[in-house]
Amino acid sequence: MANTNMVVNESKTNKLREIPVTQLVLPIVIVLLVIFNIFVTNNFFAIQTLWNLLLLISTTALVAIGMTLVIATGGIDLSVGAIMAIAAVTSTFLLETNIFILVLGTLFVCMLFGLFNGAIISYIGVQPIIMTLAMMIAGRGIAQVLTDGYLVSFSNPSYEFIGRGSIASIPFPVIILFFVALTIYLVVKYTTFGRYVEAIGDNETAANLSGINVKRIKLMVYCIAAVLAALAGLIETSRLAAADATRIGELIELDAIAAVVVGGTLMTGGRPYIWGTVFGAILMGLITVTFIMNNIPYTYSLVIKAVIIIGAIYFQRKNR
Amino acid sequence: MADKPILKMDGIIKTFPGVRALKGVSFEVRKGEIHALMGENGAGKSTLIKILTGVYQKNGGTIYFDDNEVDFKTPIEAQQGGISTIYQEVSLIPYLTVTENVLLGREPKAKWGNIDWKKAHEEAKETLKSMGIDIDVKKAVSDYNTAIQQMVSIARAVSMKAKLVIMDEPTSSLDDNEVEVLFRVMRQLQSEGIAIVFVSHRLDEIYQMCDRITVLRDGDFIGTWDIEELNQQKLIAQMIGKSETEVKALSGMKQVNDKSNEDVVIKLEGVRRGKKVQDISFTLHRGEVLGLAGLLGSGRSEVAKVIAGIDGKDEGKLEFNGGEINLSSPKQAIQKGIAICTENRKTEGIVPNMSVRENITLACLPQISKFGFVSRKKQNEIVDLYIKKMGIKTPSPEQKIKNLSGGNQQKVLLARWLALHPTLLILDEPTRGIDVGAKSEIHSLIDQLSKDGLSLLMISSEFDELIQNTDRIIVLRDGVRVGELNGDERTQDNIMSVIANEGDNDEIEGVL
Amino acid sequence: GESSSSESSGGTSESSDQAGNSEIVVGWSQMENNNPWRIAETESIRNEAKERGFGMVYTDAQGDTARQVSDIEDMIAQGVNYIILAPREFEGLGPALKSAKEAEIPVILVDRLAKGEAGEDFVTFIGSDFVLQGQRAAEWLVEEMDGKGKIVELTGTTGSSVAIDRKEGFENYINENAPEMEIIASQTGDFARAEGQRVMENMLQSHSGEIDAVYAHNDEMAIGAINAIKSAGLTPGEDIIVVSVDGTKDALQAIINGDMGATVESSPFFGPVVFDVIEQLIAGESVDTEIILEDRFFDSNNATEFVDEAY
Amino acid sequence: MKTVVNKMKNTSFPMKFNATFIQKQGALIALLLLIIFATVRYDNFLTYQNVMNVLKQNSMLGLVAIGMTFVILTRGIDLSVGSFIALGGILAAQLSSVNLLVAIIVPILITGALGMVNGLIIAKGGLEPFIVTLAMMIGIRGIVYIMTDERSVSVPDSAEPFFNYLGNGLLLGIPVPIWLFLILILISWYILTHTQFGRHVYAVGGNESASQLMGVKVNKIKVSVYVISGILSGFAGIVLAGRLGGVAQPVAGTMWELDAIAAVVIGGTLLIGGRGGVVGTFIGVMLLGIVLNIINLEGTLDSWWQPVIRGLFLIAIVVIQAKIMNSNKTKLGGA
Ligand SMILES: Nc1ncnc2c1ncn2[C@@H]1O[C@H](COP(=O)(O)OP(=O)(O)OP(=O)(O)O)[C@@H](O)[C@H]1O
Ligand SMILES: Nc1ncnc2c1ncn2[C@@H]1O[C@H](COP(=O)(O)OP(=O)(O)OP(=O)(O)O)[C@@H](O)[C@H]1O
Ligand SMILES: [Mg+2]
Ligand SMILES: [Mg+2]
Repeated sequence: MANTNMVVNESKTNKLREIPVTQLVLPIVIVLLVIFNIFVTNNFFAIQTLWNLLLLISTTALVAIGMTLVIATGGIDLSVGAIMAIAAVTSTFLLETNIFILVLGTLFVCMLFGLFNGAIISYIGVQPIIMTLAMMIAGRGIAQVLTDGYLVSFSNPSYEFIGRGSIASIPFPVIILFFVALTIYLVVKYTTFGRYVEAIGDNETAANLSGINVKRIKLMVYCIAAVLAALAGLIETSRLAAADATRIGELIELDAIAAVVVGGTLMTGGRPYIWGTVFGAILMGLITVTFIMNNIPYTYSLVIKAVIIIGAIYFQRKNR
Repeated sequence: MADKPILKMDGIIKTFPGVRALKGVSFEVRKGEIHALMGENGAGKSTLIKILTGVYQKNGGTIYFDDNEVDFKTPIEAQQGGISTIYQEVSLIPYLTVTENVLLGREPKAKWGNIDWKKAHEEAKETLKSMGIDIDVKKAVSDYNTAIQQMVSIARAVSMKAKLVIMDEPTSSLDDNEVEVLFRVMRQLQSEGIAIVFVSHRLDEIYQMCDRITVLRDGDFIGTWDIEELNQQKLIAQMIGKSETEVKALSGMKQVNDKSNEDVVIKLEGVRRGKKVQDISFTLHRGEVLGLAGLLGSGRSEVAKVIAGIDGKDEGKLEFNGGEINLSSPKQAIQKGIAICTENRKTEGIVPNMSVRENITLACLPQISKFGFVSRKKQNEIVDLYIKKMGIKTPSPEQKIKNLSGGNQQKVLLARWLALHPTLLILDEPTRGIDVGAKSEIHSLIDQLSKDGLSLLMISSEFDELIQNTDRIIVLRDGVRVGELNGDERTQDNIMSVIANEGDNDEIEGVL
Repeated sequence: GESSSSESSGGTSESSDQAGNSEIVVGWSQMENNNPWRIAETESIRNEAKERGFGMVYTDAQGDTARQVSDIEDMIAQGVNYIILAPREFEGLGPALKSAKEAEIPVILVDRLAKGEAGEDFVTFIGSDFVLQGQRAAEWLVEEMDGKGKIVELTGTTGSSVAIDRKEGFENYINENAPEMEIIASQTGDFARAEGQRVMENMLQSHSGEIDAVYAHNDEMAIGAINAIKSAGLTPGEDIIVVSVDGTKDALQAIINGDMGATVESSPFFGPVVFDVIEQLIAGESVDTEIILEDRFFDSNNATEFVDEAY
Repeated sequence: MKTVVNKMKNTSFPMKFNATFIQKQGALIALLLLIIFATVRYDNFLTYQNVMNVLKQNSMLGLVAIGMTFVILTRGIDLSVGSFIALGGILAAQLSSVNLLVAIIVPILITGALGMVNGLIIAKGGLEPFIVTLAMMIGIRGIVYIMTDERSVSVPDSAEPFFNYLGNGLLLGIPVPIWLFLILILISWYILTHTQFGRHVYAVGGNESASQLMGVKVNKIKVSVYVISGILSGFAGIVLAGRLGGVAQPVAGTMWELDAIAAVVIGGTLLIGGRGGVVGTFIGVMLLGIVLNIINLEGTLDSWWQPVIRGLFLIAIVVIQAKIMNSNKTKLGGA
């Protein structure tokens, strides 16, 4: 798609293909920010801070990982926030059952919404952004209808463990995040699925002619995105011990997309960088934490955030 | 006067990561001559052209055009400088009208600075008429077939009133009729004193049109000759850097063998699909090479697409290995053992940003993976095998395929399909834009494969290529089967007459 | 106040004849309806309309002033007889009020004031005093901590008048009356539990050991903060005192559990009062141009008593 | 011609020229059906006042959607419009004490310049429009908050009448915003269909690299469309401030970018660029607007049913459009 000059630029990555530059630029930026904090922010240099940070970004990162796959196929999913709301509400209906039914049931219900997204996008051919936008609007509405807009508080220890518990002082959500990221990374790197996703994002026609079931892969990708969003929804809900259909996951889709792109995956599709995405999310979170811990007004954080997003991506591209 | 150079390029150097595309090339074109730029795939022809016209920036060397040193930074500058170019990859704007595609960038203005549509349409219509093409210029260019589209981009280039017109493989997607039209146009330009740089892998065209030849090899400048100095053998020898005797071995007719008593691999009965496939029936036997001949737009590709499950058929019967099949996707066809190498390499073939390795194994991944996990070992085996077997020129299997030259991309795609070990392989224009060396390699490959019992269906707009490589030829016209030629009946004239005899053929929209 | 109004509503509803009301259509323009307080307000008014047999056209501007102006225009186009308006913010609704005036439709403002002449551009304003709410929270906190300690403030949605007022009321009182108390951090929790919790977690990290009290602009954020305090291994109420505004059920429950110190009521139950006013207008009586619901104050002394009627 | 068509990622998109036309018709049909439905159901729908309301209420979004159309036609997207709306309004309000002309011109120039920044980063830096404009959206929103200390800014009484006229005044019995919207639709239509610039906008969206090779100044075109989008959304912000009686809010325009995109897309302009136009966008804006109007005329819907209905309605339209195009595509015989 890019103009010819860019084609040439991109070809420069060839040497670095195995370790893409993105994977290098991000950690550097992050390390710099950390060092900055260690000096500037009091009590920053503590293991607890790390867990807080990872806890803070765990939901965004989970959503972003799903988003990475969607974007890699050349699509986009704006409905993840709404799906989180649906997950939150669904789980409250399953409070009476045991934790496994609660989790699996919620994930399943949300997967159906992903299925709906994917089906309409790949089988009917509606453009992803507009389909998922509609779902973003409708989905949250549905969640609110189910709770009459009220916020449903509950107390359910085993459920609350998902978001609040910790193993060996590592918050459980962080463990979930690591597990998910690792799995998806391995899948992308070593399975046919990963290659199909990349091929579809790069040249859908060729992929189709090579006997790849493009429609099914796309369907799966939107399902995965929905399931991961649901997982994030469960974590968030259990942390609050309350399902807040209206507020949960608000604007998370934008943070997630930012994380994905900062992570090095191209919006136009192609190779997905899972760890890049995780790092992208960490960067975002780190910025937020820096501001909160230094009590800098939210408004300024917006500006700096914008600059850092552009800066990070610009340097990646420049090194391509 | 005629000997005065219009263009002089000296010691042009261009390097891409991992590739030194041009290593100090010199190139000189005189006013009013038609100059052939020759070389194998990847020799650097297109790169040289792109540097001259400001698409790429050179790493070294000097360019004189019309007696001034120039260094165009963008294609626009080159155009304004008096160089108009038909780039190798046909590229038009699909949903703009023919008129707009011809005049894009220099639309006639009315007094408010708005476009004078009336004038524009007339101008475009005239230009195309002068090339013997009479079509509705108000329709979107995407409404016409590739042949017309190629003529439109040619019309665009010649109508620019340039001092130098560059044509990078303009004939690769044309058939004899249009090629004739193009040649008329070229002679016209020449008579106006306009110089032309002409790139083609069809040697007969070169000898028919050109005054001088410049040969590149692996980015090196080999030399420039007057056409008389260099016969085909010599030329090929220079291009591939082998002695003439070796070259002689290259050419050579494949001996025809009658496979009609072998068991039938695929059988079409009254197959119809849309307007472009009307009632097609034929059989293809094991180990047979069947040719589909016809003019552009005759529906050969569409027939192929039906057999390969890309397009579903509206009517008719399709039998494969004796059993009736109904394909609704390429996947099914592939699973059955039917593979197709389509005519549109760039858009239907390569996955540009993936490596040569991934591109070769893309279709056969299921075979080399367990529970969806790909065996890197098996993958590398296959890749190494085919890179060697087909002589694919690439710095490494990890190179992005988009950085390979056209010919090498084509070989990678062939490898992709052969790795599937299919029963039936459909080749739609398999040697389009491929150099003589690679071409004969592919030809002997086809021969070898058929000997190994693979059945092939071959589509080519070059009739002599069909004649050279097939056992039997089916002739299509307007999506209808109009004849079959066996053994020695398979001659240029016979094919043309079969097409012609079926009434006057003005079906290729507007080409007279 | 709340109680008095419910009495009077009881009184009037008997006297008002249902048949008469049903011809009368009241437009109810809510500015947004996405938190317990708003929902309670919305329902209070809609239910009261049903009970007293008024027709009602309900719109939700979803937090967008322009949209609310449109909503009111649409109501006017439908020819409603009265308009109840919960303004998105003080400014920006001028044109809407103007067109209502031109259409001679009386407008009653609830819970927030809008720019304009009471009695001129709108009939009356029925609401709470947000500045006062902030101040009362401050008063209680100063007393509770006898004038010493470090406070963290969780502010409401950036730019909303409620947040601005509750901040002003609280901070002014602290600055004037408690020189030894200091607001060491003020971050927005966007009126949401999750945000409040998230922000608090990081505050506890950056100011670990310093924080003595939390003032949240609403109960949702307060409860979020309490979650954070707990998960940081501290005990709310002892290590850190939490005070906020609203008086939701969850908040009162938290007070009973000893997690929360106190909350200033900001009553959402406008229905009865509003329709008393409307019926007065129908009856041709004159009404005050400002009716301030006096808000109750909930702490450990009275929480149990009110928890059931809370929303 | 496949060669070019398939350059566009998603093959499920239409491969024929008249697809846009049909899709536009799809939107048009939906619009007519909706109007008929509303007219039958609500006595007050087809009244002069209500019609004017709908048009007026959606004119500001309309202005933004026009700019968005230009951007999307080049295969770009502009998420920063919402923040530009706020910025435009705020600047206008703050400058209105100086001089009304300044109050109109300067904000537009500034948002236009910021649009140019978008365009330059996208064209020269080669970054994806989505992420660039997303960052711009976040950053400018922050700046607006800082500028205003998060409070609304109202114009001095001297300027109030003018802003009021801009947002609510009548001209020949028709509200001023409607005039602005319709006139700009007309101008944009003319530019897109009758000028070189307009056609090149389509060319860039249709096939960027081909346009490059054919001598279109791709970067210039790209930058220009973001400038246009910036200018129009800044101006929309000013009109919006006028509509609120001379009050500009720092939160103005939040989420408008998505509404604008939705309007453009259901208006038949494809996000893959190259096809569509402002006439469709007008239809799209009206479709969205009438749905809201119907929800209000209904007047009994719970808050949470409103998004459900809007969302399902959106899905319905785009699905119908896709259906039409697919059938149209298969009739063509593959490709
Ligand atoms: N953008 C690029 N990046 C990296 N390498 C490139 C690029 N473009 C071309 N090359 C390399 O430069 C060499 C020359 O390519 P070029 O396209 O000029 O060959 P060609 O003579 O035109 O071949 P063909 O006859 O197939 O068109 C090839 O080895 C090719 O791989
Ligand atoms: N009118 C058309 N509209 C859209 N695509 C077309 C049209 N005509 C041809 N094509 C496509 O362009 C490609 C090449 O066109 P071409 O003129 O070769 O037609 P064709 O049926 O492939 O004829 P043949 O294969 O016999 O040359 C084919 O894939 C064909 O499907
Ligand atoms: Mg070439
Ligand atoms: Mg063909």
